[in-house]
Amino acid sequence: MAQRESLRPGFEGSGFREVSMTIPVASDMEIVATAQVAAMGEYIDMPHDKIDEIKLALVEACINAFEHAHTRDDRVHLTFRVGRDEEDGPDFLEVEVLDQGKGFDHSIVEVPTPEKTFTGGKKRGWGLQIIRSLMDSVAITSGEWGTRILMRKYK
Amino acid sequence: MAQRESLRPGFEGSGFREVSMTIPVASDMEIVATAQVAAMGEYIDMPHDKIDEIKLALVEACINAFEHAHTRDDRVHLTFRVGRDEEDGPDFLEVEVLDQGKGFDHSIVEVPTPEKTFTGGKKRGWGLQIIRSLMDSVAITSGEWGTRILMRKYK
Amino acid sequence: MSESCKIVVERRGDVAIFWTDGYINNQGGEEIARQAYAQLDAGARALVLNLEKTRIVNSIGISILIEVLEKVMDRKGVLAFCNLTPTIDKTFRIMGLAQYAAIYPSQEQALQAVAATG
Amino acid sequence: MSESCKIVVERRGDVAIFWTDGYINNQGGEEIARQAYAQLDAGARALVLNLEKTRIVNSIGISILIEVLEKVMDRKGVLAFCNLTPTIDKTFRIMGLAQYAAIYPSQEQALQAVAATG
Ligand SMILES: Nc1ncnc2c1ncn2[C@@H]1O[C@H](COP(=O)(O)OP(=O)(O)O)[C@@H](O)[C@H]1O
Ligand SMILES: Nc1ncnc2c1ncn2[C@@H]1O[C@H](COP(=O)(O)OP(=O)(O)O)[C@@H](O)[C@H]1O
Repeated sequence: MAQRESLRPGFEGSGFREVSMTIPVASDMEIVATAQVAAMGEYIDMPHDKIDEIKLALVEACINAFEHAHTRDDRVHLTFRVGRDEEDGPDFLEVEVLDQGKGFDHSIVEVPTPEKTFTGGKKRGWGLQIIRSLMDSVAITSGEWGTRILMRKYK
Repeated sequence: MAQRESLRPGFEGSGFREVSMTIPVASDMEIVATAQVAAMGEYIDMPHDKIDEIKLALVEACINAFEHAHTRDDRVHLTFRVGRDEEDGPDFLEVEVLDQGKGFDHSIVEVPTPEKTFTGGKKRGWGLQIIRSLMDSVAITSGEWGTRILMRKYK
Repeated sequence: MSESCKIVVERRGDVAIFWTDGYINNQGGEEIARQAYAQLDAGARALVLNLEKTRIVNSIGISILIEVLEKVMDRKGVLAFCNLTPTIDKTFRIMGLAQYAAIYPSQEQALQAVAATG
Repeated sequence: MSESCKIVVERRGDVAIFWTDGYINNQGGEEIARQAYAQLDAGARALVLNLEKTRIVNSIGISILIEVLEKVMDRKGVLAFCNLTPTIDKTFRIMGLAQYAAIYPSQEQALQAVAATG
Protein backbone atom coordinates (compact mmCIF):
# COMPACT_ATOMS: atom_id res chain seq x y z
CA MET A 1 0.00 0.00 0.00
CA ALA A 2 2.84 2.37 0.92
CA GLN A 3 4.55 1.44 -2.32
CA ARG A 4 1.39 2.08 -4.28
CA GLU A 5 0.94 5.50 -2.75
CA SER A 6 4.36 6.59 -3.96
CA LEU A 7 3.40 5.82 -7.55
CA ARG A 8 1.06 8.72 -8.16
CA PRO A 9 1.07 10.28 -11.61
CA GLY A 10 3.33 13.26 -12.18
CA PHE A 11 6.93 13.98 -12.85
CA GLU A 12 8.26 13.41 -9.36
CA GLY A 13 11.46 11.45 -8.92
CA SER A 14 13.77 11.65 -11.90
CA GLY A 15 11.72 14.56 -13.24
CA PHE A 16 11.24 12.52 -16.39
CA ARG A 17 9.32 9.60 -17.70
CA GLU A 18 11.57 7.74 -20.06
CA VAL A 19 10.61 4.73 -22.15
CA SER A 20 13.20 3.12 -24.38
CA MET A 21 12.53 0.73 -27.19
CA THR A 22 14.35 -1.23 -29.84
CA ILE A 23 12.80 -2.14 -33.18
CA PRO A 24 14.14 -4.32 -35.98
CA VAL A 25 15.09 -2.89 -39.36
CA ALA A 26 11.97 -4.12 -41.14
CA SER A 27 9.11 -2.63 -43.04
CA ASP A 28 6.22 -1.19 -41.06
CA MET A 29 8.16 -1.31 -37.78
CA GLU A 30 8.23 2.49 -37.92
CA ILE A 31 4.43 2.42 -37.64
CA VAL A 32 4.56 -0.01 -34.72
CA ALA A 33 6.89 2.49 -33.02
CA THR A 34 4.47 5.40 -33.52
CA ALA A 35 2.09 3.71 -31.08
CA GLN A 36 4.52 4.77 -28.36
CA VAL A 37 4.35 8.40 -29.46
CA ALA A 38 0.59 8.25 -29.11
CA ALA A 39 0.78 6.59 -25.70
CA MET A 40 3.35 9.02 -24.30
CA GLY A 41 1.61 12.00 -25.91
CA GLU A 42 -1.72 11.00 -24.41
CA TYR A 43 0.02 10.57 -21.07
CA ILE A 44 0.75 14.32 -21.07
CA ASP A 45 -2.56 15.21 -22.74
CA MET A 46 -0.86 16.49 -25.87
CA PRO A 47 -3.31 17.54 -28.62
CA HIS A 48 -3.83 14.89 -31.28
CA ASP A 49 -2.58 17.01 -34.16
CA LYS A 50 0.74 17.49 -32.40
CA ILE A 51 0.93 13.77 -31.69
CA ASP A 52 0.44 13.16 -35.43
CA GLU A 53 3.30 15.53 -36.23
CA ILE A 54 5.67 13.74 -33.86
CA LYS A 55 4.55 10.40 -35.33
CA LEU A 56 5.49 11.51 -38.83
CA ALA A 57 8.85 12.91 -37.65
CA LEU A 58 9.56 9.54 -36.00
CA VAL A 59 8.52 7.67 -39.15
CA GLU A 60 10.93 9.75 -41.24
CA ALA A 61 13.81 9.24 -38.82
CA CYS A 62 13.17 5.48 -38.71
CA ILE A 63 12.96 5.02 -42.47
CA ASN A 64 16.20 6.98 -42.84
CA ALA A 65 17.86 4.57 -40.43
CA PHE A 66 16.29 1.60 -42.25
CA GLU A 67 17.26 2.82 -45.70
CA HIS A 68 20.54 4.70 -45.37
CA ALA A 69 22.32 3.67 -42.18
CA HIS A 70 23.20 0.01 -42.91
CA THR A 71 23.12 -0.66 -39.18
CA ARG A 72 25.52 -3.19 -37.73
CA ASP A 73 22.92 -4.63 -35.34
CA ASP A 74 19.87 -4.57 -37.65
CA ARG A 75 18.07 -2.54 -35.02
CA VAL A 76 17.00 1.02 -34.36
CA HIS A 77 17.03 2.29 -30.78
CA LEU A 78 14.35 4.70 -29.67
CA THR A 79 13.91 6.64 -26.46
CA PHE A 80 10.78 8.58 -25.55
CA ARG A 81 10.89 11.13 -22.74
CA VAL A 82 8.24 13.40 -21.31
CA GLY A 83 9.27 16.23 -19.04
CA ARG A 84 9.39 19.97 -18.48
CA ASP A 85 12.17 22.55 -18.61
CA GLU A 86 10.82 24.36 -15.56
CA GLU A 87 8.43 23.46 -12.78
CA ASP A 88 5.50 25.34 -14.35
CA GLY A 89 6.65 25.21 -17.98
CA PRO A 90 4.84 23.26 -20.69
CA ASP A 91 5.28 19.49 -20.94
CA PHE A 92 7.33 18.22 -23.83
CA LEU A 93 7.71 14.89 -25.59
CA GLU A 94 11.23 14.13 -26.74
CA VAL A 95 12.10 11.32 -29.13
CA GLU A 96 15.61 10.03 -29.70
CA VAL A 97 16.34 7.83 -32.72
CA LEU A 98 19.72 6.12 -32.62
CA ASP A 99 21.22 3.83 -35.23
CA GLN A 100 24.57 2.07 -35.15
CA GLY A 101 25.08 2.63 -38.85
CA LYS A 102 27.58 4.32 -41.14
CA GLY A 103 26.73 7.89 -40.20
CA PHE A 104 26.60 10.91 -42.51
CA ASP A 105 27.51 14.57 -42.59
CA HIS A 106 24.17 16.33 -42.34
CA SER A 107 25.76 19.74 -42.95
CA ILE A 108 26.33 18.85 -46.60
CA VAL A 109 22.93 17.30 -47.27
CA GLU A 110 21.27 19.32 -50.02
CA VAL A 111 18.22 21.24 -48.83
CA PRO A 112 15.22 20.33 -50.97
CA THR A 113 12.85 22.88 -52.50
CA PRO A 114 9.46 22.39 -54.17
CA GLU A 115 10.97 23.73 -57.42
CA LYS A 116 13.77 21.16 -57.55
CA THR A 117 11.27 18.49 -56.61
CA PHE A 118 8.91 19.33 -59.44
CA THR A 119 11.10 20.47 -62.30
CA GLY A 120 14.32 18.77 -61.30
CA GLY A 121 13.16 15.20 -61.17
CA LYS A 122 14.70 14.63 -57.71
CA LYS A 123 11.66 13.70 -55.71
CA ARG A 124 13.34 12.30 -52.59
CA GLY A 125 15.39 14.07 -49.95
CA TRP A 126 12.61 15.54 -47.80
CA GLY A 127 12.87 13.43 -44.65
CA LEU A 128 15.14 15.67 -42.56
CA GLN A 129 13.36 18.80 -43.76
CA ILE A 130 10.01 17.40 -42.67
CA ILE A 131 11.44 16.45 -39.28
CA ARG A 132 12.78 20.00 -38.80
CA SER A 133 9.48 21.55 -39.87
CA LEU A 134 7.30 19.45 -37.60
CA MET A 135 9.36 19.45 -34.40
CA ASP A 136 10.19 22.38 -32.10
CA SER A 137 13.86 21.43 -31.86
CA VAL A 138 16.04 18.89 -33.64
CA ALA A 139 19.66 17.95 -32.96
CA ILE A 140 21.55 15.54 -35.22
CA THR A 141 24.85 14.00 -34.23
CA SER A 142 26.52 11.48 -36.48
CA GLY A 143 29.84 9.74 -36.83
CA GLU A 144 31.39 6.39 -37.51
CA TRP A 145 29.43 4.99 -34.57
CA GLY A 146 26.13 5.85 -36.23
CA THR A 147 23.55 8.59 -36.05
CA ARG A 148 21.47 10.08 -33.27
CA ILE A 149 18.51 12.37 -33.90
CA LEU A 150 17.10 14.06 -30.84
CA MET A 151 13.85 15.89 -31.41
CA ARG A 152 11.45 17.61 -29.08
CA LYS A 153 7.99 19.07 -29.25
CA TYR A 154 6.14 21.04 -26.59
CA LYS A 155 2.53 20.40 -25.71
CA MET B 1 15.54 1.06 -54.03
CA ALA B 2 17.06 -2.42 -53.71
CA GLN B 3 17.22 -1.88 -49.97
CA ARG B 4 13.57 -0.87 -49.90
CA GLU B 5 12.56 -3.94 -51.84
CA SER B 6 14.09 -6.24 -49.24
CA LEU B 7 11.93 -4.72 -46.53
CA ARG B 8 8.62 -6.27 -47.50
CA PRO B 9 6.22 -7.21 -44.72
CA GLY B 10 6.33 -10.76 -43.45
CA PHE B 11 8.38 -12.91 -41.18
CA GLU B 12 11.37 -13.36 -43.46
CA GLY B 13 14.86 -13.10 -42.01
CA SER B 14 14.99 -13.93 -38.33
CA GLY B 15 11.53 -15.48 -38.53
CA PHE B 16 10.46 -13.03 -35.82
CA ARG B 17 9.65 -9.42 -35.31
CA GLU B 18 10.97 -8.45 -31.92
CA VAL B 19 10.51 -5.10 -30.23
CA SER B 20 12.03 -4.50 -26.83
CA MET B 21 11.15 -1.74 -24.47
CA THR B 22 12.04 -0.45 -21.04
CA ILE B 23 9.60 1.45 -18.84
CA PRO B 24 10.16 3.17 -15.50
CA VAL B 25 8.58 1.89 -12.30
CA ALA B 26 5.88 4.56 -12.19
CA SER B 27 2.13 4.69 -12.17
CA ASP B 28 0.32 4.41 -15.48
CA MET B 29 3.47 3.29 -17.32
CA GLU B 30 1.80 -0.13 -17.63
CA ILE B 31 -0.86 1.55 -19.77
CA VAL B 32 1.72 3.29 -21.90
CA ALA B 33 3.24 -0.17 -22.50
CA THR B 34 -0.08 -1.65 -23.64
CA ALA B 35 0.09 0.59 -26.72
CA GLN B 36 2.80 -1.74 -27.96
CA VAL B 37 0.56 -4.78 -27.54
CA ALA B 38 -2.03 -3.07 -29.71
CA ALA B 39 0.53 -2.08 -32.34
CA MET B 40 2.11 -5.55 -32.55
CA GLY B 41 -1.29 -7.25 -32.38
CA GLU B 42 -2.62 -5.14 -35.23
CA TYR B 43 0.54 -5.90 -37.15
CA ILE B 44 -0.52 -9.58 -37.24
CA ASP B 45 -4.23 -8.73 -37.57
CA MET B 46 -5.06 -10.24 -34.19
CA PRO B 47 -8.73 -9.77 -33.19
CA HIS B 48 -9.31 -6.84 -30.84
CA ASP B 49 -10.72 -8.92 -28.01
CA LYS B 50 -7.55 -11.00 -27.92
CA ILE B 51 -5.44 -7.85 -27.98
CA ASP B 52 -7.41 -6.62 -24.95
CA GLU B 53 -6.69 -9.87 -23.12
CA ILE B 54 -2.95 -9.58 -23.76
CA LYS B 55 -3.08 -5.95 -22.65
CA LEU B 56 -4.61 -6.91 -19.31
CA ALA B 57 -2.09 -9.73 -18.81
CA LEU B 58 0.72 -7.24 -19.47
CA VAL B 59 -0.82 -4.72 -17.06
CA GLU B 60 -0.96 -7.37 -14.32
CA ALA B 61 2.64 -8.45 -14.89
CA CYS B 62 3.84 -4.83 -14.85
CA ILE B 63 2.00 -3.86 -11.68
CA ASN B 64 3.40 -6.95 -9.98
CA ALA B 65 6.90 -5.82 -10.91
CA PHE B 66 6.11 -2.26 -9.77
CA GLU B 67 4.58 -3.35 -6.49
CA HIS B 68 6.39 -6.47 -5.37
CA ALA B 69 9.76 -6.72 -7.08
CA HIS B 70 11.65 -3.74 -5.56
CA THR B 71 13.73 -3.57 -8.73
CA ARG B 72 17.36 -2.53 -8.47
CA ASP B 73 17.22 -0.41 -11.63
CA ASP B 74 13.75 1.12 -11.17
CA ARG B 75 12.84 -0.23 -14.57
CA VAL B 76 10.82 -3.04 -16.11
CA HIS B 77 12.07 -4.63 -19.32
CA LEU B 78 9.57 -5.76 -21.92
CA THR B 79 10.00 -7.70 -25.13
CA PHE B 80 7.28 -8.21 -27.71
CA ARG B 81 7.64 -10.88 -30.37
CA VAL B 82 5.41 -11.94 -33.19
CA GLY B 83 6.05 -15.20 -34.96
CA ARG B 84 4.82 -18.68 -35.85
CA ASP B 85 5.72 -22.15 -34.64
CA GLU B 86 5.44 -23.59 -38.13
CA GLU B 87 5.43 -22.12 -41.61
CA ASP B 88 1.65 -22.33 -41.96
CA GLY B 89 0.76 -22.25 -38.26
CA PRO B 90 -1.12 -19.38 -36.59
CA ASP B 91 0.72 -16.17 -35.71
CA PHE B 92 1.37 -15.54 -32.06
CA LEU B 93 2.20 -12.53 -29.97
CA GLU B 94 4.61 -13.22 -27.14
CA VAL B 95 5.29 -10.78 -24.30
CA GLU B 96 8.20 -11.06 -21.91
CA VAL B 97 8.18 -9.04 -18.69
CA LEU B 98 11.51 -8.98 -16.88
CA ASP B 99 12.33 -7.25 -13.62
CA GLN B 100 15.66 -7.14 -11.78
CA GLY B 101 13.96 -7.40 -8.43
CA LYS B 102 13.97 -9.70 -5.44
CA GLY B 103 12.26 -12.65 -7.08
CA PHE B 104 9.68 -15.00 -5.55
CA ASP B 105 8.74 -18.65 -5.46
CA HIS B 106 5.60 -18.81 -7.57
CA SER B 107 5.03 -22.48 -6.66
CA ILE B 108 4.02 -21.46 -3.14
CA VAL B 109 1.78 -18.53 -4.08
CA GLU B 110 -1.70 -19.28 -2.78
CA VAL B 111 -4.23 -19.85 -5.56
CA PRO B 112 -7.17 -17.47 -5.12
CA THR B 113 -10.81 -18.51 -5.29
CA PRO B 114 -13.99 -16.41 -5.47
CA GLU B 115 -15.03 -17.85 -2.10
CA LYS B 116 -11.88 -16.76 -0.30
CA THR B 117 -12.14 -13.40 -2.02
CA PHE B 118 -15.69 -12.78 -0.86
CA THR B 119 -15.98 -14.39 2.54
CA GLY B 120 -12.32 -14.40 3.52
CA GLY B 121 -11.55 -10.72 3.25
CA LYS B 122 -8.45 -11.32 1.10
CA LYS B 123 -9.33 -9.41 -2.02
CA ARG B 124 -5.92 -9.27 -3.68
CA GLY B 125 -3.81 -12.07 -5.13
CA TRP B 126 -5.47 -12.44 -8.54
CA GLY B 127 -2.80 -11.07 -10.87
CA LEU B 128 -1.02 -14.30 -11.79
CA GLN B 129 -4.30 -16.18 -12.02
CA ILE B 130 -5.67 -13.62 -14.48
CA ILE B 131 -2.50 -13.81 -16.56
CA ARG B 132 -2.77 -17.61 -16.73
CA SER B 133 -6.47 -17.44 -17.64
CA LEU B 134 -6.06 -14.91 -20.43
CA MET B 135 -2.91 -16.21 -22.15
CA ASP B 136 -2.41 -19.47 -24.05
CA SER B 137 0.89 -20.23 -22.33
CA VAL B 138 2.73 -18.67 -19.39
CA ALA B 139 6.21 -19.48 -18.05
CA ILE B 140 7.53 -17.87 -14.89
CA THR B 141 11.17 -18.02 -13.90
CA SER B 142 12.39 -16.22 -10.84
CA GLY B 143 15.46 -16.04 -8.64
CA GLU B 144 17.75 -13.62 -6.87
CA TRP B 145 18.33 -11.90 -10.21
CA GLY B 146 14.66 -11.05 -10.54
CA THR B 147 11.61 -12.40 -12.33
CA ARG B 148 10.80 -13.20 -15.93
CA ILE B 149 7.27 -13.88 -17.14
CA LEU B 150 7.00 -15.17 -20.68
CA MET B 151 3.48 -15.33 -22.04
CA ARG B 152 2.11 -16.13 -25.44
CA LYS B 153 -1.21 -15.93 -27.18
CA TYR B 154 -2.12 -17.22 -30.63
CA LYS B 155 -4.13 -15.22 -33.12
CA MET C 1 -2.81 12.57 -16.64
CA SER C 2 -5.30 11.38 -19.18
CA GLU C 3 -4.92 7.73 -18.15
CA SER C 4 -6.97 8.25 -15.02
CA CYS C 5 -10.58 7.22 -15.01
CA LYS C 6 -13.32 9.84 -15.24
CA ILE C 7 -16.60 9.11 -13.46
CA VAL C 8 -20.00 10.68 -14.03
CA VAL C 9 -22.86 9.84 -11.66
CA GLU C 10 -26.56 10.46 -12.17
CA ARG C 11 -29.25 9.79 -9.62
CA ARG C 12 -32.65 8.58 -10.86
CA GLY C 13 -34.98 7.96 -7.91
CA ASP C 14 -33.29 5.39 -5.69
CA VAL C 15 -30.96 4.26 -8.47
CA ALA C 16 -27.52 5.81 -9.09
CA ILE C 17 -25.97 5.29 -12.52
CA PHE C 18 -22.18 5.51 -12.83
CA TRP C 19 -20.48 6.03 -16.19
CA THR C 20 -16.77 5.36 -16.14
CA ASP C 21 -14.38 6.53 -18.83
CA GLY C 22 -10.86 5.11 -18.94
CA TYR C 23 -8.57 2.76 -17.08
CA ILE C 24 -9.82 1.50 -13.69
CA ASN C 25 -6.78 0.90 -11.47
CA ASN C 26 -6.44 1.48 -7.72
CA GLN C 27 -7.11 5.23 -8.03
CA GLY C 28 -10.05 4.73 -10.38
CA GLY C 29 -11.45 1.99 -8.15
CA GLU C 30 -11.09 4.13 -5.04
CA GLU C 31 -12.82 7.05 -6.72
CA ILE C 32 -15.74 4.80 -7.71
CA ALA C 33 -15.88 3.49 -4.12
CA ARG C 34 -15.90 7.02 -2.68
CA GLN C 35 -18.76 8.11 -4.91
CA ALA C 36 -20.64 4.84 -4.40
CA TYR C 37 -20.51 5.21 -0.60
CA ALA C 38 -21.70 8.81 -0.94
CA GLN C 39 -24.68 7.59 -2.98
CA LEU C 40 -25.49 4.84 -0.45
CA ASP C 41 -25.29 7.39 2.39
CA ALA C 42 -27.63 9.63 0.41
CA GLY C 43 -30.21 6.84 0.23
CA ALA C 44 -29.49 5.12 -3.06
CA ARG C 45 -30.74 1.53 -3.05
CA ALA C 46 -29.27 0.36 -6.36
CA LEU C 47 -26.07 1.19 -8.20
CA VAL C 48 -25.65 0.59 -11.92
CA LEU C 49 -22.08 0.78 -13.25
CA ASN C 50 -21.94 1.38 -16.98
CA LEU C 51 -18.37 0.53 -18.09
CA GLU C 52 -18.93 1.24 -21.79
CA LYS C 53 -15.96 3.59 -22.03
CA THR C 54 -13.56 1.49 -19.98
CA ARG C 55 -11.38 -1.03 -21.77
CA ILE C 56 -9.14 -2.13 -18.91
CA VAL C 57 -9.89 -2.86 -15.26
CA ASN C 58 -6.88 -4.26 -13.45
CA SER C 59 -7.08 -6.78 -10.62
CA ILE C 60 -6.57 -4.09 -7.97
CA GLY C 61 -9.47 -2.11 -9.47
CA ILE C 62 -11.63 -5.23 -9.43
CA SER C 63 -10.72 -5.99 -5.81
CA ILE C 64 -11.97 -2.52 -4.87
CA LEU C 65 -15.18 -3.08 -6.85
CA ILE C 66 -15.65 -6.29 -4.84
CA GLU C 67 -15.38 -4.26 -1.62
CA VAL C 68 -18.06 -1.91 -2.96
CA LEU C 69 -20.25 -4.91 -3.81
CA GLU C 70 -19.89 -6.31 -0.28
CA LYS C 71 -20.83 -2.96 1.23
CA VAL C 72 -23.88 -2.74 -1.05
CA MET C 73 -24.91 -6.29 -0.10
CA ASP C 74 -24.46 -5.50 3.64
CA ARG C 75 -26.98 -2.73 3.18
CA LYS C 76 -29.36 -5.02 1.26
CA GLY C 77 -28.80 -2.94 -1.85
CA VAL C 78 -28.25 -4.00 -5.44
CA LEU C 79 -25.19 -3.57 -7.69
CA ALA C 80 -25.36 -4.18 -11.43
CA PHE C 81 -22.79 -3.81 -14.21
CA CYS C 82 -23.48 -3.20 -17.87
CA ASN C 83 -21.68 -2.70 -21.19
CA LEU C 84 -18.61 -4.72 -20.29
CA THR C 85 -16.06 -5.59 -22.96
CA PRO C 86 -15.60 -9.35 -23.43
CA THR C 87 -12.26 -9.17 -21.59
CA ILE C 88 -13.70 -7.32 -18.58
CA ASP C 89 -16.64 -9.71 -18.51
CA LYS C 90 -14.23 -12.66 -18.55
CA THR C 91 -12.14 -11.20 -15.72
CA PHE C 92 -15.21 -10.49 -13.59
CA ARG C 93 -16.21 -14.13 -14.05
CA ILE C 94 -12.74 -15.43 -13.17
CA MET C 95 -12.68 -13.42 -9.94
CA GLY C 96 -16.23 -14.39 -9.04
CA LEU C 97 -17.67 -10.90 -9.18
CA ALA C 98 -20.24 -12.26 -11.63
CA GLN C 99 -21.50 -14.70 -8.97
CA TYR C 100 -22.53 -11.90 -6.63
CA ALA C 101 -23.30 -8.95 -8.91
CA ALA C 102 -25.56 -8.96 -11.94
CA ILE C 103 -24.08 -8.23 -15.36
CA TYR C 104 -26.29 -6.97 -18.19
CA PRO C 105 -25.50 -6.33 -21.82
CA SER C 106 -27.12 -2.89 -21.89
CA GLN C 107 -27.90 -0.07 -19.46
CA GLU C 108 -31.60 -0.38 -20.27
CA GLN C 109 -31.63 -4.04 -19.25
CA ALA C 110 -29.68 -3.23 -16.07
CA LEU C 111 -32.13 -0.47 -15.11
CA GLN C 112 -35.16 -2.67 -15.74
CA ALA C 113 -33.68 -5.45 -13.66
CA VAL C 114 -32.79 -3.27 -10.68
CA ALA C 115 -36.23 -1.57 -10.82
CA ALA C 116 -37.83 -5.01 -10.51
CA THR C 117 -35.94 -5.59 -7.23
CA GLY C 118 -37.25 -2.33 -5.71
CA MET D 1 -0.22 -6.99 -42.68
CA SER D 2 -2.87 -4.58 -41.55
CA GLU D 3 -0.54 -1.57 -41.79
CA SER D 4 -0.72 -1.51 -45.58
CA CYS D 5 -2.97 0.97 -47.27
CA LYS D 6 -6.26 -0.15 -48.79
CA ILE D 7 -7.52 1.69 -51.86
CA VAL D 8 -11.03 1.83 -53.26
CA VAL D 9 -11.64 3.54 -56.62
CA GLU D 10 -14.94 4.64 -58.11
CA ARG D 11 -15.40 6.09 -61.55
CA ARG D 12 -18.05 8.81 -62.01
CA GLY D 13 -18.05 10.01 -65.63
CA ASP D 14 -14.57 11.31 -66.37
CA VAL D 15 -13.71 11.65 -62.67
CA ALA D 16 -12.11 8.84 -60.64
CA ILE D 17 -12.43 9.05 -56.85
CA PHE D 18 -9.83 7.25 -54.72
CA TRP D 19 -10.46 6.47 -51.06
CA THR D 20 -7.35 5.45 -49.16
CA ASP D 21 -7.41 3.69 -45.82
CA GLY D 22 -4.21 3.45 -43.78
CA TYR D 23 -0.54 4.33 -43.94
CA ILE D 24 0.75 5.57 -47.31
CA ASN D 25 4.40 4.52 -47.61
CA ASN D 26 6.28 3.38 -50.74
CA GLN D 27 4.01 0.38 -51.29
CA GLY D 28 0.83 2.39 -50.68
CA GLY D 29 2.08 5.18 -52.94
CA GLU D 30 2.99 2.72 -55.70
CA GLU D 31 -0.41 1.07 -55.49
CA ILE D 32 -2.13 4.46 -55.82
CA ALA D 33 0.12 5.26 -58.80
CA ARG D 34 -0.68 1.95 -60.50
CA GLN D 35 -4.41 2.49 -60.13
CA ALA D 36 -4.16 6.16 -61.10
CA TYR D 37 -2.35 5.31 -64.34
CA ALA D 38 -4.95 2.65 -65.09
CA GLN D 39 -7.68 5.28 -64.69
CA LEU D 40 -5.86 7.77 -66.91
CA ASP D 41 -5.39 5.08 -69.56
CA ALA D 42 -9.11 4.31 -69.30
CA GLY D 43 -9.93 7.95 -70.10
CA ALA D 44 -10.28 9.58 -66.66
CA ARG D 45 -9.65 13.33 -66.85
CA ALA D 46 -9.71 14.15 -63.16
CA LEU D 47 -8.56 12.23 -60.08
CA VAL D 48 -9.86 13.04 -56.61
CA LEU D 49 -7.92 11.50 -53.72
CA ASN D 50 -9.94 11.34 -50.51
CA LEU D 51 -7.43 10.69 -47.68
CA GLU D 52 -10.01 10.76 -44.87
CA LYS D 53 -8.92 7.38 -43.48
CA THR D 54 -5.18 7.97 -43.77
CA ARG D 55 -3.36 9.50 -40.83
CA ILE D 56 0.23 9.15 -42.03
CA VAL D 57 1.81 9.69 -45.46
CA ASN D 58 5.58 9.42 -45.33
CA SER D 59 7.93 11.41 -47.54
CA ILE D 60 8.47 8.47 -49.89
CA GLY D 61 4.70 8.15 -50.29
CA ILE D 62 4.43 11.86 -51.03
CA SER D 63 7.25 11.70 -53.58
CA ILE D 64 5.29 9.03 -55.45
CA LEU D 65 2.12 11.16 -55.29
CA ILE D 66 4.17 13.98 -56.83
CA GLU D 67 5.10 11.67 -59.72
CA VAL D 68 1.41 10.90 -60.20
CA LEU D 69 0.63 14.62 -60.18
CA GLU D 70 3.26 15.29 -62.85
CA LYS D 71 1.88 12.52 -65.05
CA VAL D 72 -1.65 13.92 -64.64
CA MET D 73 -0.43 17.43 -65.52
CA ASP D 74 1.43 16.08 -68.60
CA ARG D 75 -1.88 14.73 -69.83
CA LYS D 76 -3.64 18.04 -69.05
CA GLY D 77 -5.67 16.31 -66.36
CA VAL D 78 -6.57 17.48 -62.88
CA LEU D 79 -5.59 16.05 -59.49
CA ALA D 80 -7.32 17.11 -56.29
CA PHE D 81 -6.97 16.02 -52.67
CA CYS D 82 -9.56 16.21 -49.94
CA ASN D 83 -10.08 15.38 -46.26
CA LEU D 84 -6.46 15.74 -45.25
CA THR D 85 -5.51 15.73 -41.57
CA PRO D 86 -3.77 18.96 -40.47
CA THR D 87 -0.42 17.13 -40.41
CA ILE D 88 -0.79 15.74 -43.93
CA ASP D 89 -1.93 19.14 -45.17
CA LYS D 90 1.13 20.73 -43.57
CA THR D 91 3.48 18.18 -45.12
CA PHE D 92 1.93 18.62 -48.57
CA ARG D 93 2.53 22.37 -48.22
CA ILE D 94 6.14 21.90 -47.08
CA MET D 95 6.92 19.70 -50.08
CA GLY D 96 5.13 22.01 -52.51
CA LEU D 97 2.47 19.52 -53.53
CA ALA D 98 -0.09 22.14 -52.54
CA GLN D 99 1.32 24.56 -55.13
CA TYR D 100 0.53 22.21 -58.02
CA ALA D 101 -2.45 20.19 -56.84
CA ALA D 102 -5.66 21.54 -55.36
CA ILE D 103 -6.57 20.66 -51.78
CA TYR D 104 -10.20 20.84 -50.62
CA PRO D 105 -11.69 20.35 -47.15
CA SER D 106 -14.44 17.99 -48.36
CA GLN D 107 -15.02 15.53 -51.18
CA GLU D 108 -18.06 17.50 -52.30
CA GLN D 109 -16.02 20.66 -52.73
CA ALA D 110 -13.32 18.72 -54.58
CA LEU D 111 -15.86 17.18 -56.97
CA GLN D 112 -17.50 20.55 -57.66
CA ALA D 113 -14.15 22.14 -58.36
CA VAL D 114 -12.95 19.44 -60.76
CA ALA D 115 -16.33 19.43 -62.54
CA ALA D 116 -15.90 23.17 -63.18
CA THR D 117 -12.61 22.46 -65.00
CA GLY D 118 -14.21 19.91 -67.34
N1 LIG E 1 20.38 7.64 -40.27
C1 LIG E 1 21.09 7.94 -41.37
N2 LIG E 1 22.25 7.27 -41.64
C2 LIG E 1 22.98 7.56 -42.73
N3 LIG E 1 22.65 8.52 -43.63
C3 LIG E 1 21.51 9.22 -43.43
C4 LIG E 1 20.68 8.96 -42.31
N4 LIG E 1 19.63 9.82 -42.37
C5 LIG E 1 19.79 10.56 -43.46
N5 LIG E 1 20.92 10.21 -44.13
C6 LIG E 1 21.47 10.83 -45.36
O1 LIG E 1 20.83 12.09 -45.54
C7 LIG E 1 20.18 12.14 -46.81
C8 LIG E 1 18.91 12.98 -46.70
O2 LIG E 1 17.93 12.29 -45.93
P1 LIG E 1 16.41 12.71 -46.00
O3 LIG E 1 16.31 14.20 -45.90
O4 LIG E 1 15.67 11.96 -45.00
O5 LIG E 1 15.93 12.30 -47.47
P2 LIG E 1 15.87 10.86 -48.19
O6 LIG E 1 15.86 9.82 -47.14
O7 LIG E 1 14.61 10.91 -48.97
O8 LIG E 1 17.09 10.82 -49.05
C9 LIG E 1 19.93 10.70 -47.20
O9 LIG E 1 19.83 10.53 -48.58
C10 LIG E 1 21.17 10.01 -46.61
O10 LIG E 1 22.26 10.15 -47.47
N1 LIG F 1 7.53 -9.65 -10.16
C1 LIG F 1 7.41 -10.09 -8.90
N2 LIG F 1 8.42 -9.96 -8.01
C2 LIG F 1 8.31 -10.41 -6.75
N3 LIG F 1 7.20 -11.00 -6.27
C3 LIG F 1 6.13 -11.16 -7.07
C4 LIG F 1 6.18 -10.73 -8.43
N4 LIG F 1 4.99 -11.01 -9.01
C5 LIG F 1 4.25 -11.61 -8.06
N5 LIG F 1 4.92 -11.71 -6.90
C6 LIG F 1 4.44 -12.34 -5.64
O1 LIG F 1 3.34 -13.18 -5.95
C7 LIG F 1 2.18 -12.80 -5.21
C8 LIG F 1 0.93 -12.99 -6.02
O2 LIG F 1 0.88 -12.07 -7.10
P1 LIG F 1 -0.50 -11.79 -7.83
O3 LIG F 1 -1.15 -13.08 -8.16
O4 LIG F 1 -0.22 -10.91 -8.99
O5 LIG F 1 -1.40 -11.02 -6.77
P2 LIG F 1 -1.20 -9.63 -6.02
O6 LIG F 1 -0.23 -8.82 -6.79
O7 LIG F 1 -2.56 -9.04 -5.96
O8 LIG F 1 -0.68 -10.01 -4.64
C9 LIG F 1 2.44 -11.36 -4.82
O9 LIG F 1 1.73 -10.98 -3.66
C10 LIG F 1 3.94 -11.34 -4.63
O10 LIG F 1 4.29 -11.83 -3.35
